[in-house]
Amino acid sequence: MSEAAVKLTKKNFESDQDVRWCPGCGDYSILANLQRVMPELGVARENVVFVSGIGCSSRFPYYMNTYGFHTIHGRAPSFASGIKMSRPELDVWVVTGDGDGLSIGGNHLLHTIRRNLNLQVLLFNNRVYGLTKGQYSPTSLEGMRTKSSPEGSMDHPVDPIAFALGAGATFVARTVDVDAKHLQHVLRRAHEHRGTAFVEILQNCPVYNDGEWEAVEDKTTRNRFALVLEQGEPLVFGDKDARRGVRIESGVPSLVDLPDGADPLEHGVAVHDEKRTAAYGFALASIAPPQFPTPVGVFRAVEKSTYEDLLTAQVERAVQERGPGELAALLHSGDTWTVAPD
Amino acid sequence: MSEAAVKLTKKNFESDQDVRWCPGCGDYSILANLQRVMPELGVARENVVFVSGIGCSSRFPYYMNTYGFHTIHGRAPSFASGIKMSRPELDVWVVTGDGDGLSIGGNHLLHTIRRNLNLQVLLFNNRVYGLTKGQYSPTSLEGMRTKSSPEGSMDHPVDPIAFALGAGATFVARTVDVDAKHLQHVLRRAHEHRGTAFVEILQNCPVYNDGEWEAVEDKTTRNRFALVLEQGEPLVFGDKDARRGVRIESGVPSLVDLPDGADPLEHGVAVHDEKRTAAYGFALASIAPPQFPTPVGVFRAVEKSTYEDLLTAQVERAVQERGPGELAALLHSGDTWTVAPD
Amino acid sequence: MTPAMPESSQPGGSPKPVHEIERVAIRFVGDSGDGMQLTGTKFTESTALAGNDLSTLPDYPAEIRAPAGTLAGVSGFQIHFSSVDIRTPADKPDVLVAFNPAALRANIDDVKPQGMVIVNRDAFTKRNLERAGYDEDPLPALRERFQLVEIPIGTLNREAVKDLGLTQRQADRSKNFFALGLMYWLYNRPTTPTEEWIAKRFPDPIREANQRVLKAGYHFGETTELFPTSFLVPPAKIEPGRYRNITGNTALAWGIVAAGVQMQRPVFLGAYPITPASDVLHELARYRQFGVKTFQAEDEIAAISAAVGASYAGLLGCCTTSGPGMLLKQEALNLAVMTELPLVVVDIQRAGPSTGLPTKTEQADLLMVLYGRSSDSPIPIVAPATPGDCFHVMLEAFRIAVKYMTPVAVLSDGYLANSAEPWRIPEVETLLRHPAQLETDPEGFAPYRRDPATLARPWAVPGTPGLEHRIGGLEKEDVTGNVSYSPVNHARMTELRALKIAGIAQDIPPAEVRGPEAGKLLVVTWGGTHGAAASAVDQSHEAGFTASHLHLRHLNPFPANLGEVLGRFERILVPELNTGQLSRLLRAEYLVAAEPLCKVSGQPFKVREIRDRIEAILA
Amino acid sequence: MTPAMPESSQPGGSPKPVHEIERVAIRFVGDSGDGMQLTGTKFTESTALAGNDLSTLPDYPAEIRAPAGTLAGVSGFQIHFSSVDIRTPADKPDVLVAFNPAALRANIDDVKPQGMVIVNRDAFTKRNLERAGYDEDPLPALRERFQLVEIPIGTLNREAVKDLGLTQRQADRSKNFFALGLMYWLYNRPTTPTEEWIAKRFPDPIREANQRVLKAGYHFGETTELFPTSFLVPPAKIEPGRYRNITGNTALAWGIVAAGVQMQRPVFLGAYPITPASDVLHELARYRQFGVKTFQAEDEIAAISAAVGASYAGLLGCCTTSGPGMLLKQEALNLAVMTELPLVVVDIQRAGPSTGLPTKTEQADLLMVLYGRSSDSPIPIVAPATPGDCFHVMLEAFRIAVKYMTPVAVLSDGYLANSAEPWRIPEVETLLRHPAQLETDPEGFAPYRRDPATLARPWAVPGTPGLEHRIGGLEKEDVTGNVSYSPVNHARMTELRALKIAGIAQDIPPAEVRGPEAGKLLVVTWGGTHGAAASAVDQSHEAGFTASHLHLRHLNPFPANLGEVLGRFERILVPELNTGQLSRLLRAEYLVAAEPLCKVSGQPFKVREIRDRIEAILA
Ligand SMILES: Cc1ncc(C[n+]2csc(CCOP(=O)(O)OP(=O)(O)O)c2C)c(N)n1
Ligand SMILES: Cc1ncc(C[n+]2csc(CCOP(=O)(O)OP(=O)(O)O)c2C)c(N)n1
Ligand code: SF4
Ligand code: SF4
Ligand SMILES: [Mg+2]
Ligand SMILES: [Mg+2]
Repeated sequence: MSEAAVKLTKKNFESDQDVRWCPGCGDYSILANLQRVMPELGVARENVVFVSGIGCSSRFPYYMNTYGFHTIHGRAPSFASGIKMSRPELDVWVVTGDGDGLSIGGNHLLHTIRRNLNLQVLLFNNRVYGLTKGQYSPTSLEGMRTKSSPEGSMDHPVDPIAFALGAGATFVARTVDVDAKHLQHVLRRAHEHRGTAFVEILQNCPVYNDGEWEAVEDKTTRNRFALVLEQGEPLVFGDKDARRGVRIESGVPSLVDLPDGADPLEHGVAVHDEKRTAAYGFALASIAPPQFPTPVGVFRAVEKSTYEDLLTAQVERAVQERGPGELAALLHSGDTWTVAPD
Repeated sequence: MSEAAVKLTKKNFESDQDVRWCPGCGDYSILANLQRVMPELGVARENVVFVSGIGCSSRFPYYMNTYGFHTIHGRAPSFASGIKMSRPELDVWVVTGDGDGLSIGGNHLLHTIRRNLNLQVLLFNNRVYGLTKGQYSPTSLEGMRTKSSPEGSMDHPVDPIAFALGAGATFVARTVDVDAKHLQHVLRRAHEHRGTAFVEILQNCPVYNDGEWEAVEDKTTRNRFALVLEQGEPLVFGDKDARRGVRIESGVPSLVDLPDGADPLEHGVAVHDEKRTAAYGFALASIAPPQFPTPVGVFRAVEKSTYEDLLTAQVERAVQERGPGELAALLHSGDTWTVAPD
Repeated sequence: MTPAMPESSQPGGSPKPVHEIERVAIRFVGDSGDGMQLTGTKFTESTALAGNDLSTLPDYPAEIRAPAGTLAGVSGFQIHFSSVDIRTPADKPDVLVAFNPAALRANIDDVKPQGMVIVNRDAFTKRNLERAGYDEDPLPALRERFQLVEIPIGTLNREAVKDLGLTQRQADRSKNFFALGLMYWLYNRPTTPTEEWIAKRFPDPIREANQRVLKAGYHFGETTELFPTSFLVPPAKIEPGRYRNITGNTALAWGIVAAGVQMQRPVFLGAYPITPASDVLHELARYRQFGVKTFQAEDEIAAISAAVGASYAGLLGCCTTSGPGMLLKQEALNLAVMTELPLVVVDIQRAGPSTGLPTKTEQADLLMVLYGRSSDSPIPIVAPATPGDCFHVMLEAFRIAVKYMTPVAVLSDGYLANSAEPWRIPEVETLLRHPAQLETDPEGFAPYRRDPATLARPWAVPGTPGLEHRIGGLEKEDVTGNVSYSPVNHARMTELRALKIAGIAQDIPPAEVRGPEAGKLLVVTWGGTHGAAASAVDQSHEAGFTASHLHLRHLNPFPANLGEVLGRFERILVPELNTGQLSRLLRAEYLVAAEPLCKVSGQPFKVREIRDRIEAILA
Repeated sequence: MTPAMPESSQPGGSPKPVHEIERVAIRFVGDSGDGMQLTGTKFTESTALAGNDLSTLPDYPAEIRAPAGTLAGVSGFQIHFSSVDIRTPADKPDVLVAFNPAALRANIDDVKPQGMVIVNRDAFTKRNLERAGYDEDPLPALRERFQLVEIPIGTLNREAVKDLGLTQRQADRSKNFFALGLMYWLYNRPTTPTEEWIAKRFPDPIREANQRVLKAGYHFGETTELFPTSFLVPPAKIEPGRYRNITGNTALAWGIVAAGVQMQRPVFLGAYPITPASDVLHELARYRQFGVKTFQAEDEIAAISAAVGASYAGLLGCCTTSGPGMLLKQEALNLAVMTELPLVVVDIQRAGPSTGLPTKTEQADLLMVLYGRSSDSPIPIVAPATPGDCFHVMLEAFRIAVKYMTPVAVLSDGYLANSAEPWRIPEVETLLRHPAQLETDPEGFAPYRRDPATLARPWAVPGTPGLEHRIGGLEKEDVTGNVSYSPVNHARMTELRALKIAGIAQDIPPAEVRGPEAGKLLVVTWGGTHGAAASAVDQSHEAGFTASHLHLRHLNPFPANLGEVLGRFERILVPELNTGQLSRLLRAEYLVAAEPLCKVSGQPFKVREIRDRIEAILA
């Protein structure tokens, strides 16, 4: 019997498996917050599917008391696409890492995003390969020294937000592992969105890349280093007494100090609009440390038809126009002839 | 003996193989123009390598009298990367199609572009799979009816320019198969660029997708439908007596009619700058039919270190700091002990 | 109904004598743009309606449209039809219809000595001869070796349509119908079906042109002195029933549709275009009314991953590809082995290695499909024997996949894919109907609790209350399916995976021998080699050399009695289009000295090639 | 120099009696965080310096750091050392040093009956017992089965460092050095090398803490009543020379560096991290001064594609990966077969199928590497026998690759990769030196004109004037290398590709038998199974059961005399860590009844397991 009617709690979404991340790993917080959000989403537990690739982050499905599929490295979006096309009523979540999703799996992510299947993609970005013990990843900063780059990485990193926008994403957001409230808010928004909701979650790996996101994770510095995007609100950040705003002119962002009590709009500060063009989203994506704060929140949220809706519609239209398929009719279609018994 | 000294001509770059594209295929014009440009580039024929994947377009290397490697589907950028990292002095060109480069090969293109290897990527976009006889491709317009999409394609297409910008490309351009002058100009520019030069070439496939680019291919309509990007020039297009300009505000493009003799700048028409942010490039990319003309030319050209330079520098630094590698020393490094003969 | 025969309502009604013959093979050859495939297909349809047994083989160039008149652009279509049972498109055509010098040059050496060669005289211009690489006109020399018939087809065609106001290019396009009409007359085939088809297919004035030219060709045969007699191949004695022509790829696609219907589960096809498998995707994309979902993925990896996702979600997941795509699927296939999900993966083999010869056939992916995954990863393999058999093999593959919760591989090939044969349409009621069972009962549910008979685990799909569970590619604990690194458990699970597949041997028909049950020589075949080998065995027998024939439809596991059967023969010959793959399996499994007869030229076996070896062995 | 021995300059100088023994195996086990790998490695170094023969085996958990105290987090390191020749890390340890209850529980069943079990008494708290899944304290029951030694290591450690001002967590981290010191005393090993290493490696006060604790452990052994005697394993009689300890992965990486030096061509490694192969990438990335270029690609496909590109450009292209990555490389590998480019691809096998057991060993990729490409695509395969042999096998692989212009596969495995042995450092002058030959002469050049002796085509790289040419994955015309769809040419090229690889059999050492040249039983091995099998054969022989042993380093082609050698034995036993892959090859190739002895539990063979089978067969 479905539990949909029963009021669920976080506990209902905890599986019986021991959680096996390193002590202090940011994944714990993401897991706990997602388990907290799930009951609010109004989806019956049996209709939820978590799909992941390979990586520390990809262990996620084991810990959710829903359906879960821990697949192979980089291909989770494709498995998830198959599930969603097959059974559009299921609530499908993809959990991936910066290596899984953007290194080996970049192409599937690209195509899933452009097809706009209605599913959520959570990319845990710790800027390192955790599971294979600490090589640099496509999001690692240039020059990062790791076992595989003892003289410093030579790759110019890929920005997950810019990548998603370049792929034509209809929903793009960023949030932070340990910022429970913001994380939950973004997860809810992602779930509400019809289409592929791409969420980059900044995640700390205390073992191989500790402190990568410290500035926005630490409660005492967060205000100064995180630019919280809110629909219709100006791009303002900073402590109460040292607010600063972001201007965007011809796609080029710049900072402006806001005197106490000043109206940001009068200082030319841009107002956030999730429905603006991808080019605006791109300008937002270029706002990044060290010069700028790190924007968090929903960069873009627009509507577009989903792949599975179009597919279902084609099936329905075919049935309507041609009637439900009849095997005997198919086999006898076109030219046939009879050989009579002698 | 190197021919570098000798003055080469188009003929020198024609191989002895029969060209085997369908009559009227846009690939012929691209080939001829590239053969025409090659002698001007001042590269000895033996130092030029053409690398391709699989597709009609990927037959290209067979027809160039240089080194050529017709590899496997979608992976040409990776083979080319290996060649360029190994032998930075070679002049490496990748030829790919919209299927080869953006369907199966999207990930390699993404990572090659972000690594910024100094090579040219020519993506022949005919918005269809030619070699496999006419299925829709990732750039095909939604709703396109093909053998594999008899009820219309359900994919939202990917825009090669937006994709390349999202990948962090340092050089992005678009040109047209039959516009010899423009094509040659863009090829020259691509070759000049240090870093990955990504060029989308709009190419007609008369057999499976005839007329896809007719508006910008046809000399009589080109003025009206192509927006030619020129550094420092306003975004103006149209016939002499019906000029129009493009404004870009907050990343949103709009059209403005220009009265005869009007100064575009006074009408708020944007001025093209290849060195502006990727966000500006993105706004340009969103200028597309049916509402807008098709921009052609160099969208973006900025400088960034190339992968092979960084790699070569690491090798040189290592030799400098540690001396050239000595095998015996390596084998004897660390703890060793001697077992004496009895 | 007996098949339609030329009646007096047909144009003319031949006044010339009619010669009855048992069988004939005709090959149409021309430029890719000359419509050879269409001509062949239409002739095939008429021949099928005439009640002959038949077999066809198209031969495409690898280029879409190579430059006109070159050897690279030659396209061909061969049809073999007969009043007796036949199984191959024939080793050598009796008749060659060549539209230009290049086509002649590429094909003339295949024609039977003293066979008929019909050429379009108009195409033998100096320019065309050069393009084909002829230094001089080859026709004079051919007159001695063949019955050469030179017809100005181009001129006659233009003549026929001259008042229709067509451009010259449009006009020239109908000239293949001239040849078709002529062949209809020569072999006493009805023209009506083709006329009707033209009427439906083309708008005026093209329709009018094609129909006129078709008749012109027919009348030309009747009238000209060039042909003293026409020929009649009487209907074959074939099993009664309703028939149609079918290619392997169409049969394969229909088999997938049928599996969905018979198992009462929707079908999901994940595919990425590749020669020669793309047509299955094209065909299936037309059957949305059956609930069939087709997905053209960004590559083969995404295609199979989506199909595995579909299977996980309770649909009948399926993939179609060819060798270079197949190897990309192995990682996801391995996941399906580990998670024990039903899935059917079809490899329509082509000649290789690497890109190889994409439009040519080969049977060289057997070992790759059997062994190409990391670690020990057993899956069942089934292979169709004939184009029509592709339909039934797909039903069998899905039956095994769902009953045993396992991925299954199907090995077709380029030859089966494109060649056609008359196919007795099965009564839907006679097809296996076995609705797939999804698990719904949470009571005592465990994801890897097995059915003791089949060793299958339950198919528990998302959306089912109470069955929430997690699976994946890490080794699973027996019964619970939890992640387990236990050495004992890994050994046990490896064994269970092997036992499950091995057990299928009990659930498939035993190997059956055609011919003596024991003796000097057994010919063992698999896949599309069936036809040539069967004919070779029969013909050898008639010539006094008796061998037996055993065809394997199941390649993993082998039928339970196979070892015993092989043991009854002194020698075992395995004709295969590779360097000896099945032979190696038989040798390893049964320690019998199976000898391969290898052919690796991108072409199917000729009957003669197998026959020669049989007779050499038995001589 | 004879190896350093405990001298009076060492802490103390043992007043207790010293017992001479031939061999001993010790296993250190604890939490991933407890430093077991470090402890094992340091003990190994000292043992090597002491002149023993040795063999080690680390055992990592799959999790990076599972929750402390759980079974999932147990990490272990076993070292076997001896005064005689040994080849395996030993079936069962004589001594277990367990840092917590979970480690004890996971390992206790492996310990020899009446073996020594040393536990950290402090860790046996109620909470830890629960975490390990113990209902009650297991120690009392163990006292009967083992020599149980309970030491409050935690307390003694804290005591030793208490005045250094460390946090408790910092202090606790040194406790592994206590155990190490104790074992140094117990086996009379020198502590100096470790002390020196500590001095170099750690800053104060950690340095001070570690050194103190090391000594504390040593003194504890000397002083406590718990150990009545210490033991001495005298130096082994091993071949004279300079030695070092080496793991398979390090040897493999160095073999790649050496190939570059000896062939005078720069090396290019394309790799994507994967357990257990990543360490080779890490190691090679440190040798830029050798001109070695390492490229961490976005996936395995890009990694091999770049490596093929490098080979095409004239470098020594190489790839290192494991099973799930290997299968992704097959398409590009197939291209290298078709384009006949030199390339070495290393598969460091792990247990599967699918993600499987990533940190466990297996030998189950042999058939995948041999057959996993579409169509007939032969490549040579070489496999190292021991950690040190990985070095030499890489030189051999590159030799074949460049001499024959072919990709070559190397099959290592997780066991060889991580285990260590003393390795006699080869004199560089004795290593094969064969500068690679690039083609430079345009005179008569054709890309597929072959060397008549090797059938290799020329290595003609971009940048060479006059050799401009085009190659690719479509079938190539013999000699010219132009695209060719000719049936005859395809057959010929398929044959040439096969002949070229088969011909290598003449260029490798013949198979050699250890033991009688003919007889009742031949044990055939490949890869890392060598050691256990060799020991088993020797031990069986001592016990009166005489079998012979044949180890295959070349798996394709096989040595030319292999069939003849196999024919001299009545029975053939093939121990392998899979379900019988080499056996299948031998059976198919030579029609001999090779019997597999299969083990698929993610662990290497124990000598006992092979010995039992040998003796059962010979009994
Ligand atoms: C085909 C294949 N290649 C490589 C691997 C090894 N591998 C597992 S996870 C991983 C990277 C994980 O990085 P990321 O996605 O960032 O996850 P994290 O561990 O950091 O959460 C790699 C390279 C694999 N499992 N499969
Ligand atoms: C692994 C693999 N999958 C599929 C194919 C079949 N294939 C060859 S080319 C091609 C698409 C080519 O399209 P595009 O890149 O747009 O090139 P075009 O022919 O249009 O120039 C496909 C699917 C292949 N050769 N290899
Ligand atoms: S390695 Fe890093 S990402 Fe992985 S579990 Fe540990 S802390 Fe988390
Ligand atoms: S199919 Fe299209 S793209 Fe390919 S060669 Fe023909 S016209 Fe050109
Ligand atoms: Mg990561
Ligand atoms: Mg295309």
